[in-house]
Amino acid sequence: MDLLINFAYIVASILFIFGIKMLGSADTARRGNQISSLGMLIAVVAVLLTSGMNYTWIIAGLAIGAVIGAVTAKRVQMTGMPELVALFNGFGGLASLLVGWAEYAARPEPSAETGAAVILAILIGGITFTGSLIAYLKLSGKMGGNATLFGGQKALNALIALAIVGLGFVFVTTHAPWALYALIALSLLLGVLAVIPIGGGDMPVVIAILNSFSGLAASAAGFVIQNNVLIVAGCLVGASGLILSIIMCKAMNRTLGNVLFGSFGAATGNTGQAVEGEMKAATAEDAYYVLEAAQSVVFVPGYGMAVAQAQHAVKELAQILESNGAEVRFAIHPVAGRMPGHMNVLLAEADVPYEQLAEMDDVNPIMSTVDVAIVIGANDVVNPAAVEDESSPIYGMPIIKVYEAKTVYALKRGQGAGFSGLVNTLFFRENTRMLYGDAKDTITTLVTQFKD
Amino acid sequence: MDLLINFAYIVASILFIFGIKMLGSADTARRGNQISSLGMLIAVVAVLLTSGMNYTWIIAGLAIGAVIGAVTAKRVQMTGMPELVALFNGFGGLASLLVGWAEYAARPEPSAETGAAVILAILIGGITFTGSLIAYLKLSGKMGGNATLFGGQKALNALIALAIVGLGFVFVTTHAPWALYALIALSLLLGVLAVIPIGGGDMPVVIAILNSFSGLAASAAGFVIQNNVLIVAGCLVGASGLILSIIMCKAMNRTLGNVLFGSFGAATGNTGQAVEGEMKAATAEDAYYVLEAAQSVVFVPGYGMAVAQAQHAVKELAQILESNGAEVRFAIHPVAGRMPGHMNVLLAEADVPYEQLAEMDDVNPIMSTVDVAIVIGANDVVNPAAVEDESSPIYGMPIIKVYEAKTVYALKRGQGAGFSGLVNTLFFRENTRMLYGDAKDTITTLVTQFKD
Amino acid sequence: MVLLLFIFVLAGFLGFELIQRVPSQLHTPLMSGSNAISGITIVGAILASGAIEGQMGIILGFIALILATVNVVGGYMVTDRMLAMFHSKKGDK
Amino acid sequence: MVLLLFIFVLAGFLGFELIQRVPSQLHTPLMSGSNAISGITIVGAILASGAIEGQMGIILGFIALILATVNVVGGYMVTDRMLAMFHSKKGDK
Amino acid sequence: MKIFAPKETDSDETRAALDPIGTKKLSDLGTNVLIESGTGESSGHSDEDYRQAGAEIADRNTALAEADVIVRVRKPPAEEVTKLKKGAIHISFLDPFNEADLIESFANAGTTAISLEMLPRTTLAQKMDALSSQANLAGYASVILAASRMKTILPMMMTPAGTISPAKFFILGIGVAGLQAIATAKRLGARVTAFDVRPEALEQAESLGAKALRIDLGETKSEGGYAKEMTPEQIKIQIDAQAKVCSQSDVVITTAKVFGRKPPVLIKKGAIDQMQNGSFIVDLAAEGGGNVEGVVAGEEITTDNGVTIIGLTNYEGLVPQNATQVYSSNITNMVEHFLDEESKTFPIDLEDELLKGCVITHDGKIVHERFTS
Amino acid sequence: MKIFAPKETDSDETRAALDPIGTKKLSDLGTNVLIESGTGESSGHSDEDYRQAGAEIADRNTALAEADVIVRVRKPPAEEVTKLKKGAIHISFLDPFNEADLIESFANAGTTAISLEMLPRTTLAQKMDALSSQANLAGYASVILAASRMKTILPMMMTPAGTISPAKFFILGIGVAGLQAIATAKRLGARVTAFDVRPEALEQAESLGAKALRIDLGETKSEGGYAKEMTPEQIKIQIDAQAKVCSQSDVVITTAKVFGRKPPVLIKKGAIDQMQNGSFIVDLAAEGGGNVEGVVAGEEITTDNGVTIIGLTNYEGLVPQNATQVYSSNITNMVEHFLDEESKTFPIDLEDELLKGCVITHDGKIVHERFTS
Ligand SMILES: NC(=O)c1ccc[n+]([C@@H]2O[C@H](COP(=O)([O-])OP(=O)(O)OC[C@H]3O[C@@H](n4cnc5c(N)ncnc54)[C@H](OP(=O)(O)O)[C@@H]3O)[C@@H](O)[C@H]2O)c1
Ligand SMILES: NC(=O)c1ccc[n+]([C@@H]2O[C@H](COP(=O)([O-])OP(=O)(O)OC[C@H]3O[C@@H](n4cnc5c(N)ncnc54)[C@H](OP(=O)(O)O)[C@@H]3O)[C@@H](O)[C@H]2O)c1
Ligand SMILES: NC(=O)c1ccc[n+]([C@@H]2O[C@H](COP(=O)([O-])OP(=O)(O)OC[C@H]3O[C@@H](n4cnc5c(N)ncnc54)[C@H](O)[C@@H]3O)[C@@H](O)[C@H]2O)c1
Ligand SMILES: NC(=O)c1ccc[n+]([C@@H]2O[C@H](COP(=O)([O-])OP(=O)(O)OC[C@H]3O[C@@H](n4cnc5c(N)ncnc54)[C@H](O)[C@@H]3O)[C@@H](O)[C@H]2O)c1
Repeated sequence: MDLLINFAYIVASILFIFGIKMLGSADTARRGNQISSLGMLIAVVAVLLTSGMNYTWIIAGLAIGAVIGAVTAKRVQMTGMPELVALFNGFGGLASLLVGWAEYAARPEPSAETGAAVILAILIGGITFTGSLIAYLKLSGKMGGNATLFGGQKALNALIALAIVGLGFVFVTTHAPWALYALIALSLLLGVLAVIPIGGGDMPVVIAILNSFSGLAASAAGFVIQNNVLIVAGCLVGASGLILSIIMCKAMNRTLGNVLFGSFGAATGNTGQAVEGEMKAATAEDAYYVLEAAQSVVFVPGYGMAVAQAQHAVKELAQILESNGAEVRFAIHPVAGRMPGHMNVLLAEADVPYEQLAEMDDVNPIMSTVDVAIVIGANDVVNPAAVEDESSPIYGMPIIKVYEAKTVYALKRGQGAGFSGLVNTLFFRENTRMLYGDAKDTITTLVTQFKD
Repeated sequence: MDLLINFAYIVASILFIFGIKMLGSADTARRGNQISSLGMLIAVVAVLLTSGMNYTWIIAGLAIGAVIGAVTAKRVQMTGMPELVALFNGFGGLASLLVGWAEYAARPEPSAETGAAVILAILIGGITFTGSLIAYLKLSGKMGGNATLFGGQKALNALIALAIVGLGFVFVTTHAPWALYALIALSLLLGVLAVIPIGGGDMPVVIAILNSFSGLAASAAGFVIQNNVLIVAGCLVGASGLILSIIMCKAMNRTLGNVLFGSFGAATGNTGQAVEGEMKAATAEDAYYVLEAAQSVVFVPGYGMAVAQAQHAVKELAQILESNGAEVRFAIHPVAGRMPGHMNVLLAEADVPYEQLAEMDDVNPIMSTVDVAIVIGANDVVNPAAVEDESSPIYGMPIIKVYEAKTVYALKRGQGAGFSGLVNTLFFRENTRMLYGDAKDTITTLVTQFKD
Repeated sequence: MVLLLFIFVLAGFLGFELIQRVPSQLHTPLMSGSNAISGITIVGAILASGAIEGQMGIILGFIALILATVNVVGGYMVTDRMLAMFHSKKGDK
Repeated sequence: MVLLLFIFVLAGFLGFELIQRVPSQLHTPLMSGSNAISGITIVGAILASGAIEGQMGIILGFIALILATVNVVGGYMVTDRMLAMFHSKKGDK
Repeated sequence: MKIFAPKETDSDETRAALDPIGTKKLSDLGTNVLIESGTGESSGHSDEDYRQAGAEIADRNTALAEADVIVRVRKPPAEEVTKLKKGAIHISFLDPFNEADLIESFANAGTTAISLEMLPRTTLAQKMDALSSQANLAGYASVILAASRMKTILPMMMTPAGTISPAKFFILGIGVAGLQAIATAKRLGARVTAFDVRPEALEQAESLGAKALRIDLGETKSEGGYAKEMTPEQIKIQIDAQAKVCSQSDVVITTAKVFGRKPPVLIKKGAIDQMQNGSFIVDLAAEGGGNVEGVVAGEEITTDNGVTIIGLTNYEGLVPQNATQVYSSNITNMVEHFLDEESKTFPIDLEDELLKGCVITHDGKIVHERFTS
Repeated sequence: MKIFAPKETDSDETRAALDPIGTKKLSDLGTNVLIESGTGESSGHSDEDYRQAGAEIADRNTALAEADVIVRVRKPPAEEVTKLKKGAIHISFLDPFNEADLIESFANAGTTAISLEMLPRTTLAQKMDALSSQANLAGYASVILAASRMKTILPMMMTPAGTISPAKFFILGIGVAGLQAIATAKRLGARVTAFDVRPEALEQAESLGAKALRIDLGETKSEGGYAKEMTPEQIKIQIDAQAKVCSQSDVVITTAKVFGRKPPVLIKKGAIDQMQNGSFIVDLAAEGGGNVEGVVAGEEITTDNGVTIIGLTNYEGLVPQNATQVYSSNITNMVEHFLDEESKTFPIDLEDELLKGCVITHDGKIVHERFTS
């Protein structure tokens, strides 16, 4: 029977491995999740086969937990999912803490190794729990999303860390319950303190980290009860969660350290003028996923396309998008570029069919139905100030109203202004994402994404 | 001490993991190999710390083996390396076989599990050993490289497999030595039989597979002596060797099954005319590595470039190659394409600088100094028959002598002929590789390779 | 214990290698899905609440079990909902 | 034994994941390098020749040790030579 | 409001101030458009086309006296200014720096004279910017003209009968016309080198695939989109560097104008002497005096060493239909921009940025600051 | 061996049979090149240029009588054939299908007449293929000619003053000339539609970015690179489909020739009547009778509905320098190909694939199979 159980554990682990791998790619993600849940089922069934179990409590616990979990999961609004994940994650952490504690309660004189494992389970589980709670509160708006800072925070954290090490040593050597309780308290506190200073915008990364932690906590619990499926699954989650959080940081153009300990709050573009909102950078990869699903795409080329000589790449991207089922148009502003017809020359060179070229007046009325507008090195010709800001020197100039599109990607090298030298509020809008870099490179990267 | 040894094993395993990972990328490969050798050193030192060892034999064995290994490795010619690897690999397999056998000799009444492990170690080790030997003989030319086939081979193999299963069962249940000896003999025989029918050209794949086997053999030996570093390292090698052989097959446009059991011998292109040599397909990835190292590259565009509208992609590749330090030229044959100046129109459209365009007469004299000639959908204009085959209708026409270049990549969709309808012997030359597919796609893939 | 450590190390590496380039749209589902996996501590909780002696242990185990089950069941279901949405969006076009 | 199997499975997956896209130029060195690693059986051979009782076992172990050492030492050295060559070629440009 | 487009008096002028599309747009805006018979003849539009677009074919003298707004391409003959009714608005190119008398007579007649070349070149004004719209076509036409006159083709061709090398073009002055000339010559496959004193213009030339000739001239400035005049030393350095490029070029196209001044002479006799037999110089600044020594406005001359110097005054007139289309559109955009919707009048608000720049006379006075002193 | 290039007698002919580069090459091969004074005048080469390349400036009559090989572009005046020495080789276009008398006189004079248009169009012969080399330039020149005559520009331009739509070109016949016309018009940004009876030609047009007009004509064949004649029904279907495209086009360029026959009339009066005022038809087949109903060879006519039909006979002559360069190169390549290195003679081997195709008369007889009957 034991052999069977262990074998089941191996199968479960393999299913987890496949599950995680498949979750990493869009086509297989859903199947991956199902496979990993199958693994979980197998693991649970296997452990239930352990001889000498008292099923009353188990069945009760499983039932209660399942109902709560299922109901919340069903009920939650799409928008509420991220915070729910945080909450669940916290539960997982707490569960690991409790498992460690329970083991100690049952066998209060653990070996040094087991003792260390207990501490780790409690510590990591505790941090995960309260950290996740804070993340949940911040995300759900029940707590201010802003970074909460107070003086001496760092010193305090250091102090706590020191205390934990000390208490851990005491516990391993003396098995004193008070040390354990103190550890539990401190770890819970540490979780709060660690997450509070981080801004709401960075919460996804924090959750990814906490998720990694909850995996490690499970792994530690596994060491406590000497169960290898816990160790494997926990460690898998621990490692992949860490990688995932690093990937997420990269996608935000930040480092992990910067997110966790860096200067907090929203970074505003150094435009020299006060504009509401912030310029939000995105990666070509993000853009790829949005473009992949887009039904209608409008390219708005400007002088930057000419400078980057990106026309051929743009043509290729347009072709790919078309064959992907999207309707593609090029909206040509009459003064885009530096001479009349500048964009025409370039697009004709790249053999963009004339049918795809649209005049400003034809494209503006339908702009609100456009899924994605890609602004390629254009600036003045898409500056909403021309319509909105009476004090602007270009007020009254007709522009291509890309800001009405559902999503706008603006390709620029940096924070440079256009011919008129004006700040462009488009770049600060909610629905605009900046793709920084030479336009040709950016487009080529996008093309590559589609080909992979 | 045991803890220390085990810890060392873990470290060694980690080093192996890193080593293999780093071996997979050109920049880190050498360091990777060194790291993995460090892992090996640690593992060996660790095992030497095992208490109660008789060091006489060990030191003698190590010394003898090290001297032999080092001397052969130093002495061997660069060209002889692949077969040497095969030989070494065979030794590894035999060693695993012997370890399994020795364990049985020492403790002749193994448990069922250990017994199975012993059988596996012997079986896989034996196959690896003789298989590698045959591969070595074939590669070093001491045995005909051709596939050696005889009737009933498959039936014989099946028979042996059956016998092995039977003997294995006998051995596990009765521990009879004769069963073991029979198993050893059969496994050795099977190795020979499995490799003999495979052609010399496919030997690299065979070696990769045998390498994977020797890893598995080590792993099996690990199960026999219950040593986890053996299991881990062996299994790593087993899995990565398998993947590697699959990758190698892909690079040859074959499947693994096809290599191992498929129709043997050289596949000739179905050109309808008898031409010496064969058309050898390559992948863009292969081409990438050659291009990456090339100092001078000549593009030879033809009508196929026009059909594929590949000019922009070609221009981009040329730019990349230039910035990579290569000298890039476009050799324009006067009748390439379908109208005079056809190539000029296209390349001008893609803005290829006129300085890079070279006339046939200017480029032919230096062709033998060119590292790579890339023939993009050209056919007649590079057909050596015009210079060599007096009976050819195009005999006497001047051509671009790409065949004099060190390496030629010919981009075509398939086996289609050019305007003149003639077979082109260029494609069958030793230094020519075909990159099949639409020229634009192929070039774009190459560009992507450079960007990654 | 050493073997467990071995397993731990290998699993860690495997976790690293598995997640290579994840499209950003999948970040959240992936996080959510692996969160569900981290609910594997449910196995520990089951053992604690079913096989451990002592009242304290059982109570702790019981709470742990409820929490872990919420994590597992809720986690998988939420992930599935997310991915279903994603799928249908892809299916659209 | 179960744990060993666990380790085996994990290592197998890890081996698969590690080798993803290997440039064809590296195929041979990679093969050669992992061949050297498969000489890990040297550890087994050492144990066999140094710690096993019985003449037969020791002799077999001794031969195994020699062979495995050849594999390990020769394997690493050949691989290194290959890679050194490759490197200098890359360094050229 | 009556808007009148008389037939151009210059017999070389192929353009018209309004085309049927513009006519229609103005009619739709609620104005009455009067067209002299034959106005669109040389740009491909018949009276009937205009009539269908809503215009009335009018007698010239009557209409001149009646119209509230007179639009035309070229400056009016002096005698016609007096025929205008008081308060009438006259929109056209006026060449005000060289036409003091004409301006005087506009003021005396109590009319408002709008000089299109004086329109400030802000981003906002581009839709009315006739200098740009015409220069653009002139740049295109100059290259086609050269191509049709050359004994050789522009693109490179590697053929079984040998290689034909690409023609070499040198574009001097990378404004609107220069850029379009670059684009057109590049399209046809010529090798194009370009030069301008404004450094940012060099980048623009490169964005069209031309080779920029970079001459170190020390400091140069630009103001409001126009080049400033250079020092004599700067001109010297530039001239030498250019002479070298010219001697290697098959076609040289010059477009350098300086706002309100005579265009600089960039190609001196010495440079022309070194040019090849059969080569061409196309001077787009010929009307104002030319960038080329010896150019004769409106004519084509061939030097002793076989260099043809073309000095048309109206390159855009070579493509009259499109030139009329865009000019008409500029005019229409201007009227639309300033039209008072209610009263259907064209109020002259001298506080307005744009009008301040281009209104020369108003209410019996010369009001433009550059001409009042 | 003396090779003589006389000045062309047709006053419209701007090309020459040899240019200085060809002259040099022939001299280097060890032959004596004689050039009549003024031969290169209209293609941009002076007598001095030839002299420096190694030629001797010779008197026409003397040289005609002396030369072993006479090279020229156009067929000779009948009276000059008799002046040639017996056994002399005469290389030029001959239009042999329409010049039975001329051929007769070549045969009578005992001279070898090589007709360049009869050269087999194998891959090997391309370096001497003057039909291709000239058609290529004709294709280019026809587009530049049209562009310089049009009232509009070719490319699309979206400008602040409105959008100028691209000119529409329709190329009929996608041989060498048609392809180059497509390429040139595309380069300038026109929308190009193209048609040919040979289906493979449509793919070639597409490889240059044109839209291929696909008309289902049933079976059509091509032979040796030339189109075969079509059935009357096929011509009807084709003509209707084309008429529609013509009516939407600004410029129609026709290049359809059929080997040894009168070119098919592809554009009938009905189609021309539907075309727009101001549009152009450029007929590259005008010399042989034309693809366009009513075209007059060598002239330009304008129809009542304002369609200009250009029927030049020598489009390549519009770029005489390059046309001469490639023609000269074809001639030189031919001489080099057949030259006996030792004896420096041009032996006529009628077994040779190429000579068999293009030698019309030899040794006092008409030897070409198509003209013997
Ligand atoms: N069409 C005409 O005839 C004409 C003539 C003269 C002036 N203008 C004026 O020019 C302007 C045209 O507007 P526009 O929107 O086309 O251009 P723009 O407003 O000048 O903006 C161009 C933008 O492209 C970006 N850029 C430059 N190089 C790039 C590269 N390699 N990759 C990516 N981005 C690059 C620049 O930002 P970064 O530096 O941050 O990359 C810049 O913001 C108008 O103001 C118009 O009035 C037009
Ligand atoms: N230049 C002229 O004026 C002129 C005029 C008429 C005829 N020709 C003749 O045309 C020939 C020109 O020689 P060439 O070498 O340029 O061309 P070619 O000999 O006709 O060969 C073209 C090759 O391109 C390949 N191809 C076609 N589409 C492709 C695509 N999308 N991607 C990749 N490959 C593609 C075809 O092979 P797959 O089908 O296997 O892909 C074919 O073998 C000469 O024989 C010449 O005499 C020239
Ligand atoms: N605000 C706008 O949106 C707008 C509209 C139209 C034009 N512009 C800009 O105005 C500028 C001028 O346009 P334009 O074509 O009417 O100018 P222009 O006709 O006055 O001059 C043509 C060019 O000649 C150059 N030049 C002057 N002296 C020279 C010399 N000595 N050597 C070489 N070059 C010399 C000028 O720099 C200019 O580029 C351009 O930069 C154009 O982009 C801006
Ligand atoms: N062997 C070689 O390498 C070589 C050299 C030169 C030309 N060629 C080939 O020879 C072919 C003809 O060349 P060309 O330009 O001298 O041909 P051409 O001048 O004889 O004819 C021009 C074109 O008109 C087309 N045409 C004839 N009747 C037509 C009709 N009724 N409707 C529409 N189109 C019609 C022909 O198909 C041809 O494409 C081309 O395919 C060219 O590629 C081959």
